Amino acid sequence: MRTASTKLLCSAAALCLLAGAATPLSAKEILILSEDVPAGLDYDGPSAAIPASQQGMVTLLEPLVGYAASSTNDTGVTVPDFNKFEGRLAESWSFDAATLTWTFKLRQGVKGCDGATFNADDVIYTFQRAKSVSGAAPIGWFLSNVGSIKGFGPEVFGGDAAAKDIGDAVTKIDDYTVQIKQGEPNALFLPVLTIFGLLIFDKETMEAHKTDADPWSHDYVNNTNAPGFGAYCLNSWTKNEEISYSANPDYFAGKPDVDTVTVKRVPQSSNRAVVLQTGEAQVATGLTPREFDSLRSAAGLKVGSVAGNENTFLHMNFKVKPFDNPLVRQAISHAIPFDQIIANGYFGQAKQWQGMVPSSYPGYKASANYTYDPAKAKELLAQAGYPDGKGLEAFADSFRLSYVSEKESTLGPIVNIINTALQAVGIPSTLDPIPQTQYGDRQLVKRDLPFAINDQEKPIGVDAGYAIQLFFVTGDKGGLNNMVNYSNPTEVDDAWAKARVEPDTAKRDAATAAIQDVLARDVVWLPIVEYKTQWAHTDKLSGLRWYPDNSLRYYDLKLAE
Amino acid sequence: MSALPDIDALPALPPKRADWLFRIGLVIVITVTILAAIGPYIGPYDPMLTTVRVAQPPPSLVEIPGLLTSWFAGTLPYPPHFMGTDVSGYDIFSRVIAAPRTDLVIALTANFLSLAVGVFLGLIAGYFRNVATELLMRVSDVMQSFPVFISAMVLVTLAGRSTSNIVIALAFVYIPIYIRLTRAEVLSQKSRGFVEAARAMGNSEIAIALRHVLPNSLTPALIQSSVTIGFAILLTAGLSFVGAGVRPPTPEWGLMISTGANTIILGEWWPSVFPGIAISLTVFGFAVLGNALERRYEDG
Amino acid sequence: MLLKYVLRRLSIGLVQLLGLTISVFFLIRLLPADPVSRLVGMNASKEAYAQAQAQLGLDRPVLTQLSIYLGFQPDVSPGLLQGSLGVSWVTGSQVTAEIASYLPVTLELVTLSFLFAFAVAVPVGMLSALRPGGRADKGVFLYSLFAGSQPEFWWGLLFVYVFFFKLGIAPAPLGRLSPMTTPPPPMTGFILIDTLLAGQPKKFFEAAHHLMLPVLNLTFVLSGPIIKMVRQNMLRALQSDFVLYANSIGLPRKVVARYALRAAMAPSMTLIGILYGFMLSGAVLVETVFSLGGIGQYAVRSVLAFDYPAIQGVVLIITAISLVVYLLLDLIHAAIDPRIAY
Amino acid sequence: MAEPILKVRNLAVGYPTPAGMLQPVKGVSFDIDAREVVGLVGDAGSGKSTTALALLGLARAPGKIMGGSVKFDGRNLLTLPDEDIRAIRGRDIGIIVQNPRAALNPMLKVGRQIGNAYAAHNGGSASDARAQAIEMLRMVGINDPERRVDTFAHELSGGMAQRALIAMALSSRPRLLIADEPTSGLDVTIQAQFLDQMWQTVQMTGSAILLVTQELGVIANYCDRVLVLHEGRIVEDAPVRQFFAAPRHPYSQDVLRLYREKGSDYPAQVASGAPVLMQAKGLTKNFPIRHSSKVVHAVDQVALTIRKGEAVGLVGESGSGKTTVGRCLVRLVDPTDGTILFGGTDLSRLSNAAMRGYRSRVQIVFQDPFDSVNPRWTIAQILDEPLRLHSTDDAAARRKRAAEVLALVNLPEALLDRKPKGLGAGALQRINIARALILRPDFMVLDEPTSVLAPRARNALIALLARLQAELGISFLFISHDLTTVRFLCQRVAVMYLGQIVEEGSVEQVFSAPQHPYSRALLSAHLFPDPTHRRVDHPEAAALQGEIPSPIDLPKGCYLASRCGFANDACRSTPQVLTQQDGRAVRCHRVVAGEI
Repeated sequence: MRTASTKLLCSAAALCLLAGAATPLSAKEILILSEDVPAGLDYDGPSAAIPASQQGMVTLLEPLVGYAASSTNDTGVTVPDFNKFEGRLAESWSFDAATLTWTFKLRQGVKGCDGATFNADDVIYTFQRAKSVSGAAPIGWFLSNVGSIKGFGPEVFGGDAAAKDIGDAVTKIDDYTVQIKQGEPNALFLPVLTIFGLLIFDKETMEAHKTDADPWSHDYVNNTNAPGFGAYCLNSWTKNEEISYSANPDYFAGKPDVDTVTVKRVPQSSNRAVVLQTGEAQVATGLTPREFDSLRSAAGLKVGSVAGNENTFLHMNFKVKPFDNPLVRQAISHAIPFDQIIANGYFGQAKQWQGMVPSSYPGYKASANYTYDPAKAKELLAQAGYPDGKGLEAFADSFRLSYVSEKESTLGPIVNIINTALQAVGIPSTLDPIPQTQYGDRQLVKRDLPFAINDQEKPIGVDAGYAIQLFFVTGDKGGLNNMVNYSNPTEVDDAWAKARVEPDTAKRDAATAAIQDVLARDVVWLPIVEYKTQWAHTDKLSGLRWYPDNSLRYYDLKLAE
Repeated sequence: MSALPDIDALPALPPKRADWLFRIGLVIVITVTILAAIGPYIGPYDPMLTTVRVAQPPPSLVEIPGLLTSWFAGTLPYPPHFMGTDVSGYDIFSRVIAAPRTDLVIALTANFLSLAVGVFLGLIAGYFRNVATELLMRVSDVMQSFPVFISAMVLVTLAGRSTSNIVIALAFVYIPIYIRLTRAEVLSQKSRGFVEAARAMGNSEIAIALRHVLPNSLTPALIQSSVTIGFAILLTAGLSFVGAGVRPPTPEWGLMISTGANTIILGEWWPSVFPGIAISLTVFGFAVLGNALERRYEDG
Repeated sequence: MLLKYVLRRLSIGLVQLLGLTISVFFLIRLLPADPVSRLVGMNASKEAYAQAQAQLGLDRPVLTQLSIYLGFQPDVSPGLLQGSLGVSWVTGSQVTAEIASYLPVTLELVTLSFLFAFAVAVPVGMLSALRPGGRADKGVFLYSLFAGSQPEFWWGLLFVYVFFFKLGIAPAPLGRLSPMTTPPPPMTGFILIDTLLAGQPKKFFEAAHHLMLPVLNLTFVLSGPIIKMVRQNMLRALQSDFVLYANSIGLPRKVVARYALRAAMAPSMTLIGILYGFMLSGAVLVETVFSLGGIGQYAVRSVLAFDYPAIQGVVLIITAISLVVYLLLDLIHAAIDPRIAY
Repeated sequence: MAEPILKVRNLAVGYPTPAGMLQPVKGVSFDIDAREVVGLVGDAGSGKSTTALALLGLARAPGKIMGGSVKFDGRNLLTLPDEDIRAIRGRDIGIIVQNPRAALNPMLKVGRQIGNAYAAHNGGSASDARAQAIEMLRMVGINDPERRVDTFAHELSGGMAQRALIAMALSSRPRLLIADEPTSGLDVTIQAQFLDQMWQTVQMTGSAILLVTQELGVIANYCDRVLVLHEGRIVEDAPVRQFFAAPRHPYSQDVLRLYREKGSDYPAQVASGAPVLMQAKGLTKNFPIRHSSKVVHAVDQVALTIRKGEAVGLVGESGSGKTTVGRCLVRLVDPTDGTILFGGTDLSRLSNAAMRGYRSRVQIVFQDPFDSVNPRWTIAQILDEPLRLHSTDDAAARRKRAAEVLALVNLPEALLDRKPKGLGAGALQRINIARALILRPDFMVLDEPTSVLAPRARNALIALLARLQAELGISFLFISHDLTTVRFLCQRVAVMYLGQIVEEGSVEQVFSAPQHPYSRALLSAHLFPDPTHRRVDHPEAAALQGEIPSPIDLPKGCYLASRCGFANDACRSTPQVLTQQDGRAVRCHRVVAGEI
């Protein structure tokens, strides 16, 4: 199958001819083809939820801490060591368990793109801005809340202005020392600092662009630039078309190898694949598994892939009949042809997912080992009172399998395979592609999505416990993203409440493992596959590194002559 | 009082070609209608279910006779994919012949819904000229000034991609056309002799409108119908192409083209070429039919 | 007299646009979609949802939202009266600015295609009308019926497959220029003009090369109805009484042809207006195939993202342009045919 | 005898149809001598216009000339190359056609078109062409040609458009003028003015004329020789006096029959004691004009009395308001003022519902038979509608009555189940009359029932109406611009001009001795088919000048003042009143005073 598609791709006379003719570039410059370019650079702004926008933020701004690098796999992609943190803008830090206070020693001599120097004031400014919840989608506040930073509770949204003041939660000891207090013991503090929602702004430039109506310069950051201390500075930016960065010579870890990075929006994945082959571009992201598979063996190209935190699961809403019946949920778990999906849907670039949290996360337990067994599925359906699916027609609407219509080219084959498999066991399923906005609204806000395929849930906090709280704790007890309306007060809610503040990691891991077994038993999610996060790029490029938000950090990249 | 001039020349006669062209149009339309009825059941595969063979190119023409004989003889492991399979493994031939059930039904319902509403409103607007009908015409003008494709897309995407929403979106586009057409014909029929004679005889205005004016004002709308049906099929396919049409896996030509579009640039032409041929032939068939009706009306 | 007519038509156009704006405003809000969720993203807490809703101004009663949008409350935010179409909820920038950058792409494509279609259709339509029933006439008649009933986006794909993938004589369908070339400074928004203004002939040819297939695609589809119309009007003119009489008093062939052509061109003007208006929104399909990034694609993206201000802006601007085009062509029609009284 | 300027030998023209080749002209041969006026007469569809066009080598698409020869100055026009035949057309042979406004290019000023025609054959600059155009317009009698030259075709009246055509056709002094039914669309007085003007212009240019027409009156008064065309062949070629005195071919005899039998007696008057059936007094109707306060004065203070069994004629030209009067009487139009007494009830003020009762007793027959029947219904359904509305009989009785009334108008019962498509104008008009008779009405308005019919069908219809009046005793209001028909059918007649009755009296009084200048002009303009008393032999003083004033801003004094030969200052200043005088009435103070 592999050779046929390569011949097929290369038979395009135009392509093979051009591939070799790319002229070497004097100043090191790379062009990245992406599905979209940042629609805004403010992580508290309207486009914070869009992955392409997050890529822009992590390029221009720098976090306090990050994960240390671990091993590099055979495709040349380095993965992080989730148990080992390394300082970025922070040089070192210490934690006093008694007073729940973190003290950070900040790096000195760090300059931003506008020449402004980095010091404690910038850190204070960043957290004060987050607490002001003045943006359209206050992600900064949310992460601080998850990390239990003192004072970052829901009361911030009330009318009382004082609640928005940073108070003594984040205090400046001297120009290069900052202290952050937690409200309660919480192991997620350091992980949240690595996330794009708490990147440090450059106070001087930000305050230069504030206005009376917009004191926190949301408009400036959303439409013009995100001033900070990142590895790259902004050259030019045309929304919906193109954004280009140039290396920041004063970056604290030294000047990045690649001088200019340009990202261009090329909507259709097949077009990106074609242009990459012509040599006009150096990196193409977000291709379909088939395209990655055929580019893997093309001349002058390599495909870096890593089993990151991207996964696909089937979501069945507990509040919608017949999914409240555990037998029906177990029957469906045996009706999914995992191998056919991996082979025809992902072209082998995935493995069956047998857990409820990403397998690469600390605290993961392989608790959901469902097997494809149509006979067992039919038997379970019969036990549930629907022999050969008779009686299920009444729930035809519940069996509308929803998925994001914009992802038709990748999810199309998968939902079709599942649709056929479900009908084979008597389940009256139909397909229902809905726009991203409507999908997000019904999944997160209204939580009325009965039956859906979801491949875009990447828990930000790299920790099994965090994922459990976000997705599986009862809605009003902190389960912000409990899209399936699952509620298990004793075995999950209470167990997690204890584990959350458990300082001893061994005890914490045992508790989260037990919870994962319960989730698997109730088939809260039906995990299908963990598919690889991939980038197709010229073989002259190396140094790719994977981060939990799946955005590349351009300063990792090395371009050979 | 000008006496009608005595022209002894005969009217312009239809050139001979109308006949075989009309026959072709008729054959196409009838075939598509039959497929709309039984299409989904006569294909070698169930159009709604995938097979395990993904992106398989179609057999070359020379192989087809051999495939057919061995298929009937039952010696093949699985029924042949005459038009190959698409990226999800669907058999394209079965879906192409099953698509008329979606495309034609949407086009026909949308057309006759807007025909009925349009003719009725057109009759009222043409026959009873008063403030209400003038307002109706202004509203119809506003509806007609909507950008056709974008408004259809807005309606379907926001209201949900069900066939009924597509039919409503199409009707929203066509009702003003039928209103305008019928109103013009009613205005010209309204001043004819037999209408005055009917009034002189003591018919009520409504009786005149329904018994005399309406039957004589239907022809332009009926001729427009065949063009509109063809156009509705194009619009439905266009909506699916931008992801605002029918929901997969419903077999629909536009949807099949749009799925195939992603891979045509990589050389896989068959998933979108065959449904495209089907659309262009069907719409051409309706266009030919419409043209022949129009010519017959001009001479009749 | 002419000025009175134009003013009357413009005022009717304005009322129509106002009616259209208000109907689109309410039509979108009636439909069961909720744009707020797109913003909330990860933290779907009640407070975040309320915060996002306030940010979009959706917490205000609908009528207030309408009055703000129309510009009756400029202190809150500029509206239509101040020439602003509001702010896009996805990108946060002015809708007017975004439309100003995408609209010229579509206008350039549609206008170029009309010019080519006209250059092909008028002579062909006239020739076939001069010999009705002849072999040429039958062929042209068949072509016009065929071309007029084709799915243009499918033909676009075919052109891409044949001319790019197989023959390699056309560039990849990736937009108006190849990805590596930096676009010229957008003075008029028409890439062909901008490249010339910026004095970059190389880029001019590249842009022309990229526009070759999309224009061919639209021209093919447009040529159908235009040929049919020109042929029909020409036939009707040639068989009219005054052409027969012009021949019977021995006017030279050239003068008779001029009489017929003028009589054929007058009624064609109105249809061109309608066709142009239709193509403005219909070109989205060709734009998508060749990812030219025109107003059509902007509309598609706005609709899928429930970006109400952008949708309203696009519908309003396209309708306004169509109305202006209708008026212009009606004036030309009246200029040619004195029977049309103002 | 000098060589004839035109020699036509077995000219044939054919039309390809799906049902095979149709030949309206099957082989026509005739000659035309210099300065001779030859009339070509025949029914509709007999091939007259096709022949006229074929003389110039032309045929209306998709027809084509099948054979024969047209020799002009010894050269066969049908075989000449295109440039030569184009040179002859317009220079040597001019042509005018029946629908002048359609023959003029709607988009060019009239002057330019005439200039183009002149320049095509005589060269010269644009200014020469314009001067020539103005000169020609003056020659054909159009007042202030300097302004008219810059008008467009749609701004001209029928008469003026036809004169523009003549100016174009004669601009190069052709030796032969073909006139293809030039006056079929014109009013009687305008027709007379036009034909007189054509006759004088041709004397100056010395051209021969081939005059194609259906009106025997035109042939009798203007032509030297007659060619009779019947089913595509010339069946008679004779001098005009001999033709009218002793027609040889049966078709010619049939056409002339009406004039030969009727002789000159008038229909008997109704007994003076007969009761009054319908009486209109002070009948007025104004039509508002959109976007202006002005009003069209269609009918102005008309008084009409129709006795039981009496037929009253209402004559006048287009725009005289006669049709509106007819429509007011049957309440198809609501009068602005005045009363309509019918058997003691004033119909003008009745509500629609109340009027419905009278609808069965008051009927109307329209001008265009094809247009006044619903094309989608069968004849049975058409006749059944009035019965369904007004009678309580069951279906069988209604069908019997329908057959009965068809026989009354001597049409076969088999017609009941046919649709109107394919029936002739004569038959359809009889169906219209049958529909009007079916409810046994007392009063019937006939709005120009004969104007669309060919001569023979017209004669048959007149005979039928006379029989019905005698047998059924129905009262008629017969509206027409065809004085010959009125003369044979009606007892009394009223002449209308610009919404007013200008003269009224018995048919004998008005026809033998018309008093009002307009009636005199009308009667003299009416071309009675009597070659011994030709109009061209003695130009009449009574001919009117100029154009009919507009009915919107009517003149102060007598409406005819601007056109009447006898008009004086008094006529122009004092509004005229209809005054009764020994059994008849007239609206002209000079006639009442006995001055004219």
